[in-house]
Amino acid sequence: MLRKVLIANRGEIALRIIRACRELGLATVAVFSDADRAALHVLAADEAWRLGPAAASESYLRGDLILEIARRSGADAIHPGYGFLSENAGFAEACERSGVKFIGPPASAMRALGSKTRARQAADRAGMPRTPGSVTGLASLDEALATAAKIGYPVMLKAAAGGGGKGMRAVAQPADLASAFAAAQSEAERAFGSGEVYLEKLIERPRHIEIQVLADEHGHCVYLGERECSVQRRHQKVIEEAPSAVVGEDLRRRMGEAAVRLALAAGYTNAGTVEFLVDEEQNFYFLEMNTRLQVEHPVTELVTGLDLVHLQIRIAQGERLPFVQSDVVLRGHAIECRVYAEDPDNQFMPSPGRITRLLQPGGPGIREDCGIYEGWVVPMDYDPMLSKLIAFAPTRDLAIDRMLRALDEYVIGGIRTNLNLFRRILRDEDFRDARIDTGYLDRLLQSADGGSAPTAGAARAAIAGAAIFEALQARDGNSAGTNASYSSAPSSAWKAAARNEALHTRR
Amino acid sequence: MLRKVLIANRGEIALRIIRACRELGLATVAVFSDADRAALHVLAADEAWRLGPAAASESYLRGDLILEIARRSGADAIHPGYGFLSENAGFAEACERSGVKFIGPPASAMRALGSKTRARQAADRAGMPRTPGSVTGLASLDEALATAAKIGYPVMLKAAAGGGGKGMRAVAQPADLASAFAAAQSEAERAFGSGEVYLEKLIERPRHIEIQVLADEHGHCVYLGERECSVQRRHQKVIEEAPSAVVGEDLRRRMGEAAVRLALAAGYTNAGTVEFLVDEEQNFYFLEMNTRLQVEHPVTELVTGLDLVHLQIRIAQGERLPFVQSDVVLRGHAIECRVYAEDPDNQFMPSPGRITRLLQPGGPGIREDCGIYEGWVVPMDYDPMLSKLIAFAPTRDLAIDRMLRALDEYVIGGIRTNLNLFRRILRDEDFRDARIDTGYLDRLLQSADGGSAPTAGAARAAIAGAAIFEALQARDGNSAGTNASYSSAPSSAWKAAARNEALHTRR
Amino acid sequence: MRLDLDIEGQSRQVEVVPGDVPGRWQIKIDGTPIEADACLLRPGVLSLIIGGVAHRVVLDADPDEPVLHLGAQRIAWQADDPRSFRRRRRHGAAEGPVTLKASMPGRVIRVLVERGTHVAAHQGVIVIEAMKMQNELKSPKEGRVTELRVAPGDTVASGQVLAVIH
Amino acid sequence: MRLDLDIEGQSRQVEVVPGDVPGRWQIKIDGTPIEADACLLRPGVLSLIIGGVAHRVVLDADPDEPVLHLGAQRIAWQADDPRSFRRRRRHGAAEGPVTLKASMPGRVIRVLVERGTHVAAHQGVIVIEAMKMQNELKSPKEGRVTELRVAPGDTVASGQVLAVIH
Repeated sequence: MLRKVLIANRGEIALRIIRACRELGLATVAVFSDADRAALHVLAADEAWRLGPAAASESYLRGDLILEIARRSGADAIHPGYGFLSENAGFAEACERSGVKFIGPPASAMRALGSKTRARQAADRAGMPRTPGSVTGLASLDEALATAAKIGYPVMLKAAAGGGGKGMRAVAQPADLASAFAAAQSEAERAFGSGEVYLEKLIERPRHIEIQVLADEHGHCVYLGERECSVQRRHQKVIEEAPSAVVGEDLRRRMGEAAVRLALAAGYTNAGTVEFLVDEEQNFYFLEMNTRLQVEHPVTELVTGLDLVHLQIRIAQGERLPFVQSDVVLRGHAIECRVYAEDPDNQFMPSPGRITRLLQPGGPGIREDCGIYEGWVVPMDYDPMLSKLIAFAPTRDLAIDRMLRALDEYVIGGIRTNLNLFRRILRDEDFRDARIDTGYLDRLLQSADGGSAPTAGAARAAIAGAAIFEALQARDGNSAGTNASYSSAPSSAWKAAARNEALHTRR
Repeated sequence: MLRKVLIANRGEIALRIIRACRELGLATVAVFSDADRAALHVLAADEAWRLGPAAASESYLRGDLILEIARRSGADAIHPGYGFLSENAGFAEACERSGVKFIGPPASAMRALGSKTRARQAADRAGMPRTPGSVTGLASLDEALATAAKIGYPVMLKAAAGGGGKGMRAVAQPADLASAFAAAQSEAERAFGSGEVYLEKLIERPRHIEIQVLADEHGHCVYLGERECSVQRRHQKVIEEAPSAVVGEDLRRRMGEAAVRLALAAGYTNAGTVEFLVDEEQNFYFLEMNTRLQVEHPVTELVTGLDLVHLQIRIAQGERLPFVQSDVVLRGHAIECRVYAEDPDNQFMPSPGRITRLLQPGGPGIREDCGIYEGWVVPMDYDPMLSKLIAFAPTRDLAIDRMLRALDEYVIGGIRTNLNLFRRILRDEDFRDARIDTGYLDRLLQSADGGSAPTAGAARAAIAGAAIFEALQARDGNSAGTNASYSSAPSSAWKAAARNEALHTRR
Repeated sequence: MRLDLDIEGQSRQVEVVPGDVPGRWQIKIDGTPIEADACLLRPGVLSLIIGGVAHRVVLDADPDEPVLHLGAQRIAWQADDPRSFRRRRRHGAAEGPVTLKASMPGRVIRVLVERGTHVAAHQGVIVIEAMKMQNELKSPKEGRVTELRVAPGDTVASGQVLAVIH
Repeated sequence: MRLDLDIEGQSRQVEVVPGDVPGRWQIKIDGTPIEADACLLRPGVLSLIIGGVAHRVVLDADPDEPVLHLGAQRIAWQADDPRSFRRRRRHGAAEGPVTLKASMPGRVIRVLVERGTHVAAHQGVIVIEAMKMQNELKSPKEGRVTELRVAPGDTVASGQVLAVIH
């Protein structure tokens, strides 16, 4: 049995894991960089230890420091969350060496599935369909040309160590292959320190659908249904759903059983996700396996009624899965919106800074996993995800309308966010009819944005509101509350004050 | 199809209904008393109309004013919520007369089940078990003595129009009956304007278990499982659960089918709840039927995956139930804590006033239905419920531990609440083992309260925290944030300010 | 900075000095030194780390009763703690004039006596109501009502003096 | 009280007078009178009822861009709206000196030119990074870099002038 868990992560996922540990009676140790001293995961944990400066390379990626803190705090397990060290086999090994349980798969399984070319070989061994193409790095342009000729154009060049679209090139004809090959190699080299590139058939208008698997350390593995993740911008997921509107019982079973075969073949344990591309004829092709908890795991929790982090911990404690495949029943529909600090009106530029106003949604069917609060300064040093807003309802249509209701309740002030982008997507006819593929969102963003001009009534209310705020300000000063404890718009004097405060906050 | 719904209620249930309407695309009209101008249901609705002064008798109980507002705003339906006018057959009739759909059962069914003696007669017609005793008001003491002799002591005297324990007397022996009879009659007369009292066998250590039913206007009725409501203080529910730890498949089916028979026999439609007493031998006895949505409906929603308010509205629109009995499947366990503004350290005195600090729980499996916010002044004019905190998890034990986690995250400052009472109950061995009956909580409160003294570390942290707050205050003044925009502890100057502000808030 | 803190009825000598690093504090409690890492997240909400242990210290802005919320604990500090006041009232001074105070915020719905009325110990004097709950305030001792400071309909704060009995 | 409000680029004459009842306001917008019932729930959050219609008006305290949130709408007011500023920058004055401004808050990771360097139009000048996203700022015109106001490692605010090109 574990007693004390160190959470080697930050933000919403650190808080979510701390909550799960507390519910299971486990003590928690938070770690933080200088940019996160005021973060909620530090406030929520039983213990909190400083890692180092803001830069991830000097804090959340410093496995050595994290293991030292585990030793000093007496933690007997480490949960890596997602990102950072979560898929670092070397760190998993270092944990085992220092007698700290790594809550995740064994390093061997991470290695076997970590590189995309190796994973494709594993897929072949597990008899799982994958896109036609090479299963090893391309040694030369000639090999690339030969392979492409064999499988036929258009083809896709991908970095074996890749992710997030880096080192990826679509190639329509032989003439373009040479330059694309060189570009992909150098980009991969720069991004991942490995220039290994492979080639696969390009699937037209694919859906991105992934299967959640869970394996205990006694050889039992189940799948918990699929997640529909086709709404992406530049290969980054923006909206996820469970179940997928296009996956029926039979396809789910076939994809699920293939995912389980792959996991068992690789000696996989704990939670993992097998990503597939699904074409318009509902053929599915293995894409890669993520050997960690996914950002979007909550949608699976809501439709299965399970708690994946509880199960991760119990599996890490050596317990057997408390259920079998036939016990896994999907009910209702869940949608997750990834709320980012970015400016859709300005090429999605990142928008870190102080959250000066925060009105959060709630009520029936709404779950929010986040680590933000009014007054929190969103650091510029990490990825821009502010919150995961999740809606559950009996049907997909109701889940969409419930999410729209929650988005209308949501106000985030002081920084820019993509909240309005979700309103646009959730009202789009193609999305509502589930006509989506990985190119859907980029196409939507090309098209003109329809109605978002304020109505006459709204404009009048805005003018009246602004006037009343000014009048209250003139009458009562700040005590009237036109600004909070954080300095406020609109007079330039206030602005100066705000800037000062903003400086103070960054030690 | 309905277009615009007026919500004839306040607080969390008004907000919850507004959210449901918005999700279904219906416009909403809020009504408010002078004590509720700053309430969240006013902020959330599409329209908001003033009813009158704070007193319920001059605002939320003024059916005439409410119907006038419905007319002026063009609302075509009224949702009464719970309490106030929700079980007032006269109001339901007035709605029908003015062509406004009352979202609830027909007045005839409310009348047939409204009085407890009538309801007992209806139970007999529906062949449903009830406690032995009279089914009409007692004409005289002699009749009372005769009935008591027939069913045997101990017996219970109850007001036919009763509720909340008023006009109720337990009688152990004939000698005590005369005085108890007189007392019950006069108390009932004062409380409900009707001195009608009846007599039934007293059930020892009963559980309070109720069945949720849902009936459409086409003769279809289903039951949605039970709620365990035995944790009560002075006949007021404090904690509710679904399912009940002691109800198995068979008992659930028998209670559910009895409840459905009663509803159909009474021509009942929309959502309703049939309350039972269950004795230690698992015999169940009809208690009464609540002809409205219950406060505790969320626990049923979480284990069935349904939305009761959505279904109420769809039924009111004349739709058929979208499922049959066999589709209703219970999954997991849900617990609700009723957070009250009351002081457990001072005989549960009400504690209205300004909420000066508010840190609310969240995350996986936590739902909160409430209408409070930091700065809200809880009015002294209505019942003291602040919030319904609800936890869902795969098992009862996990739901309890999840609720304890959420309670630890919860801070309500400025007023006293019963949050710590829940910590005590949820840690109590009898509760965890589900050894509860309607007398459980009163017994627990008799016993001495165990460990809640701060640890040495906590005491040290409190001293350090207080000192640092003082130091920040001295260094930076209020900008250091030792007080919010609402005036703050601890100097007497601040107190004066706070009092002034408190006065200002009550126009 | 030196302070006398009265926490949960105990009096403490506390010395608090800002450390060289922002957010660090050197604190002496009755002479015992500790180092605290403090961060004010938002008004009244302090994240405190002492020797690796994390605490959430919330300053309650309740004007009538300064308290800190620390985890599940609700810790009264400074002098004026209503609970101690209630204690005093329980073993209340039966000699000399005594005051009748509101036990909760509410509205006066009935005054059962008049100025000058002679009341017995535990006789009802005033009824106040809040949140549907009525509370009859009884005279703590036998005596004469020399002052009546409220009338039906008045709004009263918790602890407010409503009457004086000699 | 009389105001000139610049809302979403439109200028409005507004007159606002407190009504006799607390919370009521008489407002004239370009001469047209309306009556508003306003209640400040907490700092920056205003409940507004105009003719029975309820509005939630949230004052954003963003110092760089005063805005109101009204339902899903994000309504800029007062003069300094960065979007209009960006519009200006797009059809940027190609004549005379131009400034290179940060398009987002972030940290300078590379400076690709030196003071005095002659740059072509659209030539990269400075690279800033925030939240894992790098952004190369290009010269809006051909010319000479006469000022470089930042160095690698510097933290910059959105809209801050980083360089001047003549």
